[in-house]
Amino acid sequence: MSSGPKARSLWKETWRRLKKNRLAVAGMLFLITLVLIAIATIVIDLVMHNAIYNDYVIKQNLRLRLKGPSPEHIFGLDEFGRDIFLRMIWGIRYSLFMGTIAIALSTIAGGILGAIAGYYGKATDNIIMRFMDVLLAIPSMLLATAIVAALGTSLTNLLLAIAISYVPTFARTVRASVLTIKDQEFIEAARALGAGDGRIIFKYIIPNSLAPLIVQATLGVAGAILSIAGLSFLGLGIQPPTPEWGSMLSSARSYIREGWHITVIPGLGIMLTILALNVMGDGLRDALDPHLKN
Amino acid sequence: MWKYILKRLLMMIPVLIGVTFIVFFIMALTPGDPAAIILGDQASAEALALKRIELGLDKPIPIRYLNYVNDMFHGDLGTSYKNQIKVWDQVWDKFPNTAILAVAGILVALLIGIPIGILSAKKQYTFMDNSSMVLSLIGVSMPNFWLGLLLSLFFALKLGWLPSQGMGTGFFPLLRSLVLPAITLGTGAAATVVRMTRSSMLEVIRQDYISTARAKGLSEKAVTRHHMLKNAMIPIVTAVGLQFGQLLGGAMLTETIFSWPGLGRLMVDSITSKDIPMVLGAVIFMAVMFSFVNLLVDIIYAFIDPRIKSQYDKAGVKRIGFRKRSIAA
Amino acid sequence: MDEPLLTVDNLTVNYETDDGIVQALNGVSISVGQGETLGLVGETGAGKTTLARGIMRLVPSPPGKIKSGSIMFEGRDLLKLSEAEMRTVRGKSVSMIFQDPMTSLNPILSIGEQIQEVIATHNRELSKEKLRKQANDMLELVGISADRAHEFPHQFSGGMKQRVIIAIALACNPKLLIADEPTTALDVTIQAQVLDMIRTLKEKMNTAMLLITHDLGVVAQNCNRVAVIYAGEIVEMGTIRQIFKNPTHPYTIGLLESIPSLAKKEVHRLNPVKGMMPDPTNLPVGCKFNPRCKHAFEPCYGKVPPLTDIGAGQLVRCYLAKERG
Amino acid sequence: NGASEASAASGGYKDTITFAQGADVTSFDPHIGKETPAVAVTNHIYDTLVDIDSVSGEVVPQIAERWEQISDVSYRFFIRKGLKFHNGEDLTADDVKFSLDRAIASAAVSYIVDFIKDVKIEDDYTVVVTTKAPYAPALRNLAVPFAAIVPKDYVEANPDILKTKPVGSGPYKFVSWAQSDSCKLEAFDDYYAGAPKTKYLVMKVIPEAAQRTIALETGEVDLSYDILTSDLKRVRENEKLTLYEAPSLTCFYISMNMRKKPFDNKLVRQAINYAIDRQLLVDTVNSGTGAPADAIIAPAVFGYYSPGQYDYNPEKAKKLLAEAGYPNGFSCSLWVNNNQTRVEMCQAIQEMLREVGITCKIEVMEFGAFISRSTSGEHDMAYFGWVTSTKDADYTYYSLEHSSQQGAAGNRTFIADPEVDRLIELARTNTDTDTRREAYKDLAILLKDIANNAPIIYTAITAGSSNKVENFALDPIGYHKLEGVTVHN
Amino acid sequence: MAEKQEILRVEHLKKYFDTPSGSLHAVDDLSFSINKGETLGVVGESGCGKSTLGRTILRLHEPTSGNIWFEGREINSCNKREMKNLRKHMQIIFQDPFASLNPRMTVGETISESLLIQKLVGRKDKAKLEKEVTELMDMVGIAPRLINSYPHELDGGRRQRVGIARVLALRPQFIVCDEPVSALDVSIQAQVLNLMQDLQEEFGFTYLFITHDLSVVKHLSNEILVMYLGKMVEKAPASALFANPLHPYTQALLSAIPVPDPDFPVSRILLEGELTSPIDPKPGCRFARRCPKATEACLKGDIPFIEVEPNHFAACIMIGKT
Ligand SMILES: Nc1ncnc2c1ncn2[C@@H]1O[C@H](COP(=O)(O)OP(=O)(O)OP(=O)(O)O)[C@@H](O)[C@H]1O
Ligand SMILES: Nc1ncnc2c1ncn2[C@@H]1O[C@H](COP(=O)(O)OP(=O)(O)OP(=O)(O)O)[C@@H](O)[C@H]1O
Ligand SMILES: [Mg+2]
Ligand SMILES: [Mg+2]
Repeated sequence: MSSGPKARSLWKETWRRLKKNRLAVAGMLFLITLVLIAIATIVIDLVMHNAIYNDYVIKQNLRLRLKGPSPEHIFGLDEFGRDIFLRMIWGIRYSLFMGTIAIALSTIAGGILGAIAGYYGKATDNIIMRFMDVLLAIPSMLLATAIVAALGTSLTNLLLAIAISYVPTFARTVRASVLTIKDQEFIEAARALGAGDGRIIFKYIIPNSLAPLIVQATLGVAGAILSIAGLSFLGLGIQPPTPEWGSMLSSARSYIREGWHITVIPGLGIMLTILALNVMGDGLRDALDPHLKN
Repeated sequence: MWKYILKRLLMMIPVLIGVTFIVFFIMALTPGDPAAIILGDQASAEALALKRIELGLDKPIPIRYLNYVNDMFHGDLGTSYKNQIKVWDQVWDKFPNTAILAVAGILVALLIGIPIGILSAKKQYTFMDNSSMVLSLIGVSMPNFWLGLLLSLFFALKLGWLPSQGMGTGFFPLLRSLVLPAITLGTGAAATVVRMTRSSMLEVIRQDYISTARAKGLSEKAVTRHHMLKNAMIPIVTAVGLQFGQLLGGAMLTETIFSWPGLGRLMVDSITSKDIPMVLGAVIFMAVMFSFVNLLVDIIYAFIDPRIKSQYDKAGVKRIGFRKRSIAA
Repeated sequence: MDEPLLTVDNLTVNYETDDGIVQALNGVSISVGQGETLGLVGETGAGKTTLARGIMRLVPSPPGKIKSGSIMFEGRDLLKLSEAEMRTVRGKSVSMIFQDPMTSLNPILSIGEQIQEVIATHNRELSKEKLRKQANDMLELVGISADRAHEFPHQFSGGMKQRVIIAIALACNPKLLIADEPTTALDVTIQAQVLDMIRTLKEKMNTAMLLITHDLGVVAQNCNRVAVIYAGEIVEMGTIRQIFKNPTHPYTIGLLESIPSLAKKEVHRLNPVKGMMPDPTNLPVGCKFNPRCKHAFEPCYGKVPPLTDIGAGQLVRCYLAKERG
Repeated sequence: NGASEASAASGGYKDTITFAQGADVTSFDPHIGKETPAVAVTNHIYDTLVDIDSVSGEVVPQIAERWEQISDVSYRFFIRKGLKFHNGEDLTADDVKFSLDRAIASAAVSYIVDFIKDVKIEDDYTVVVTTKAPYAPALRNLAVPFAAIVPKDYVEANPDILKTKPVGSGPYKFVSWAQSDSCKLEAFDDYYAGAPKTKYLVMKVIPEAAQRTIALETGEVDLSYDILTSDLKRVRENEKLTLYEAPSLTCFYISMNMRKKPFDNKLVRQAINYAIDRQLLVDTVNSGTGAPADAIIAPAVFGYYSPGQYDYNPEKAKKLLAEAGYPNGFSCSLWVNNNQTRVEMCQAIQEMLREVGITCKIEVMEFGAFISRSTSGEHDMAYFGWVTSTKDADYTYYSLEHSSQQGAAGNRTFIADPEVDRLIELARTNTDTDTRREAYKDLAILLKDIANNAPIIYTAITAGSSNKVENFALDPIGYHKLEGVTVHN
Repeated sequence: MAEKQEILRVEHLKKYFDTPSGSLHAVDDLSFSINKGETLGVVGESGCGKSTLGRTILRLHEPTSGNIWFEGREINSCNKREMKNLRKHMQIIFQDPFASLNPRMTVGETISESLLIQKLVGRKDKAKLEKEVTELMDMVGIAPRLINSYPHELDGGRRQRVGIARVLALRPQFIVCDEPVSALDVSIQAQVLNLMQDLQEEFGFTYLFITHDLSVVKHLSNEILVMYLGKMVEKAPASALFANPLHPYTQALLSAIPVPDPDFPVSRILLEGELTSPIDPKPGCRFARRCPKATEACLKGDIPFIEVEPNHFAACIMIGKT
């Protein structure tokens, strides 16, 4: 154990470990690139009043439909003659951000429920966790499908459905880590100092249960993107002409034999994103792990 | 042990009631009129009204729910709106098919996942480790339905090795028709199994009893097989239990792609046609299946881990529901 | 004394970690005679476990690496054996007990199986029946009823688990037993029971022992000779009386003055060594103890002082040893 | 399963025809299961009083050997003697009356037979059907499969039995059903027109359209209905396969809700009609199958008259919009149910409308919700498909354009135009063919001008088969008869 | 020693835990008191209820029954706010210096937590806070450069010093020390023990010093309380206890301690068996099953805790009989 004076915060230390994992770094760089591109497209849309979106991303050219890649259209054209490259670029925000937002929602909701259940225990725990058991007994994809089918297909409903279906997973993760943390001596020390429940939860328990939660959330985003794609397959995803990758892939599937580009591009897009999220999640798990045990 | 199992089985009842509650209300709040679905778009307003009364749709939703639960306890899951056949009969008919598919999917996941996971753990941080992780992750990263289509294009159409759809009758035809859907369904779970196997092997490798085993003079093979694997199995079993839920969800897509006559497809059909009794029936069956698998997981635990067995023996139900560890994706 | 059973010579072990190279052992030389008990004491991180694992060739690798040295056991250099040959040594000629009885037993195998396993590994010809009998005998020997052979580790208390571990270690009548802090995790009354039992058994079987501990009390009452290890080096070695009655290395002295003892008369204040163990990735030049030593003078910062015999075989690694001893 | 028994067949023909379709039979009860996938199977199990020849489109005898029109409102049917149901019972007048009464009472299908006032039995083999009013398409309606004749005693013993254990008098009898997977029929040896040539008929459900083509290509099925438009070329060019194509009786159209602004304005409705490039849709989204539509009934239907297509003219559309007071266009929604091809069609239309300044949002919904919400008039525009199952214009015009049919029954533009009503009623109650044709011609011209619906496309009906399949003929109605079909080994 | 003033009194304190297999008598009917500025050592084997006792006194566990007076105040009846105030005066130092520090807080943050929670320094007053923290660090002997270090960057001894500084910040009168040095190496252990002694002298702390190592308490404590399975078995001034242990368990305990002197006469009383489960214990002496001197009588009825010699109490009916 080093006892040097170098004051490294745990996060810095985690980052240092993560950096060593080339796979995770590659995944992270990929995701950062995606995010930057997505932000750029959002800015472009704001500045140009959706000009590109209207004139290229959703603009059809039926006569050129399904045309293969060419210098003007490097990824070719889709079944409506739209440029797949531009649609992919413009679609990042939906695929990546929707998954992220949905998971953020369920992380918050699940995190709070799990923390309360774990911290207060007894009846509170029982009520919350039995409810979670019920939700968990319904496979999440199924639950999401039922919710979207019930509420109708819209962006918000989709987000909500995915978020709800992931709540129990997060509630469990947080509860489990709260349970292990809450009996540790440093919590007792804080209580002995006279710290109240709020302070203990927010300053002691949450920061310490963050690590597994972050890992879980990273993997959750990957799961959410897949769920959204799955819902698209069932016709319950994001509605046209929005260039969301899952719906692009799903609507292109009838043309799977017309040209490789039409499914492979959105398919690869989803695959790489999820791969990146997964390797990053795994990397984070490895990087965060040692501290809690040391 | 038996007492424990019994208690767990009893615990399933409230969970199932909760499940019906949630699904019933979600479905009941769906816009769209079941009567119109049954009678089609050409029925007269009177006919629709009569049908609604016949279905009990004129009553307030809570009353309908109570009636439903009441019937459920009498073993009656109602009648499909769409084809007026007993839900129980239809679900019971499809249930084994989904069970077969799901079990096959899990087997695929285990067959791919465990060896790769072990290899990966024993060669931690090597090229081997990284590449096998990436390989297994590719499986989970592909949208299920896309993978299914690609598989059937390649193995059924191009190579003609396997049927592209349907469920064969007879042992070998069944096996042949099972291969592609099971792979489609299982690869997703495989990545999780790889991950769990790797991390739990790494955990076990660090343990003192592994050192003790080596100090006894056991060969590396014996150490791995006798001491590491069985201990590492515990979290893997958990992962598999939880994956089963994911798998049942994935079955909706896989079964549609491969025309597999299972609960998943029944679900999809019923959800889109707002066939509430069918949806409820299918969901209940899936939830029961899932709960049973989790119970099975807990029982398997007891066989692997004597500590847990004595816990069950002693305390009856202490931990109910599902496992502590949970995995996404 | 004739040829010692075990002679470790100049053993150097490094761990190559993210934070740098941990110099865990820096040329350690010790020897254990037939039937003798050598105590090895030192603070956390001094390299005690590494030495024990090194002898068994069980240093986890990566990150560990045996850099140099030799380990002569019954005339053979263990470091030169093949892995398969080494396996015939482990558990049979040399066996090892780990520190924590709670985690040293496989939780999912019955204790009977775990004892049988070691016997079976080294006596492949034995029938099942014989195996069981031998294992049960072993169990009885450590004071656990053979009826409980089918039970699992969690059904036993810490002291009993440690006894099971001892049974495993002694099952094949080893020549040398390496015990790495075998009682640290136990309560004093239990510790007394366990140590007592080890002593009786080892005397009965004429087994030599390397007893690793940080408790000088345990050493004083169980060993013939003592080696004090500090930062991967032996700083002092001698018979039990030499070390306790005539401690010479400043670190040994400090160690002895740190412990509150029932034997001592009312002492109001303890007199510990100042400071702490140096960072193992960045050891001081010269005598490793120099930052904490009140007698340190110029040469101490130059070359590592040699182990010098200050008489009657008491070895001390200190430039001032002669004058002080 | 079916395919494996093939080798047992004699004379170089397989004993089983396996065909694939996208959805399962909803109910084997002909008075309930009226969706095309259901009828495609039950059609072989049940017969109707009369039939419509799939080639000539004429009404031909089936259970009724012959018939006579006694008055404006009554028909006498002479039932073939010696007809048997699959369970061995004789088919008599009793069964006919029972079946028609049952159909009338069935909420699902009554609309097709509720023109009937009563059915009287004259003797064992003669019935008289009296209509409420003179009703020209009466015979055609009786030929629709949902007017099937079922065995009275069998059904009376258990009213639900037909749902799962159907018994009829058709060429094939029911063997087994694996729900949402497949169903199997066996040739009925006592069929009046002679037993079908192939012993077994197996229907396989393959929901994913692309997979249906694959199954056809791999030989897993002999025949596949509704080939995905993007696969048509592939099937056509595959030398082992045959593609069948025929104009269907289906028209797809956009209904504009005349109760809502701005669709209450005729100019807007016409503008929308001008804005749509129908030919392009046919050529691209539909891969060149089908034809641009100029009316809401297909050319094969009795009473069809072409009023001339709205040509594609975005400039004109813009001008009309400006004239109507929407120079900058407007926003609205376009509803469609969750069917891939329909959604694609709407997406293309959405884009065409965008070009003339109309921003329309596509809302995809599940069929039940789609129907019930559009029935209550919540939609702006909605994309529908309609099959004129009777091949008679009345079936469509009455339901879609008559003011009495607003909402519930199919009039989802909420048109209430006295002249339209008059023409529909005239043609409906008059049995003179020429008068009827004339009325429908006027109606077509009038409706084109009102432009409450924008007809988009007449789809083609398609099927693919392996080259070994012989004697298969498409029926424009969408469900095909397979009793004459054989499959080479 | 100056006039003795009682600071803490415990009467008939019981703490039972509900467990799946029954009621666990962790602390069973303990009564004692501690004088200001003195140290009461509590020794006993693992699981005998030492920590539970310490925690129950601080109301980190709610007692099952019994009373605790702190400076004449009955603390069981205190409400939340009063309790928070009291915590300024009663503190605890834990055994595991790693587990007892929040791994996500730096040394500085951990120490300032005490000051902030008890509002001894305002949240805004950054300068004062920093000054106080550095002073405290200095007092317990942690170099100021470590102020931004995280626990995992410190070694055990320093971690424990942080734990002490956190408590010292409040200048409490009474501190429960729950095996504060048992996780440390001998030389570090001695350093920390010296520190604790110095602080006691400087600030007049009262310690309840929990340990399983008799030699540690010997030179620290004024009085020693020996526990066995939740019960008090012996209590005496330190010197009296070592000179003349009365209870057979104490005698065995003393004899089992390995003395770092090869010439020390070893006269070991080896006990059979081990501590049994404290769940629903049977009446009578809980040590009887391991006791070399036990008779039938030991298993009947309650064993009184009697004053055998002045200030020397023991719970054994066999005293003087053999
Ligand atoms: N697997 C490892 N990886 C990296 N460094 C290690 C490893 N094992 C031990 N070390 C380091 O090697 C040095 C010696 O460790 P070792 O375990 O031999 O000490 P020890 O004397 O047994 O200590 P303890 O009394 O705590 O058991 C320490 O600095 C330790 O941090
Ligand atoms: N929160 C709790 N719930 C249930 N039982 C508990 C709890 N805390 C402690 N116990 C039990 O109470 C008994 C006394 O425990 P305690 O921790 O006080 O012992 P101890 O003397 O401090 O032991 P050690 O020396 O191991 O720290 C033990 O049997 C323990 O298992
Ligand atoms: Mg060690
Ligand atoms: Mg304790």
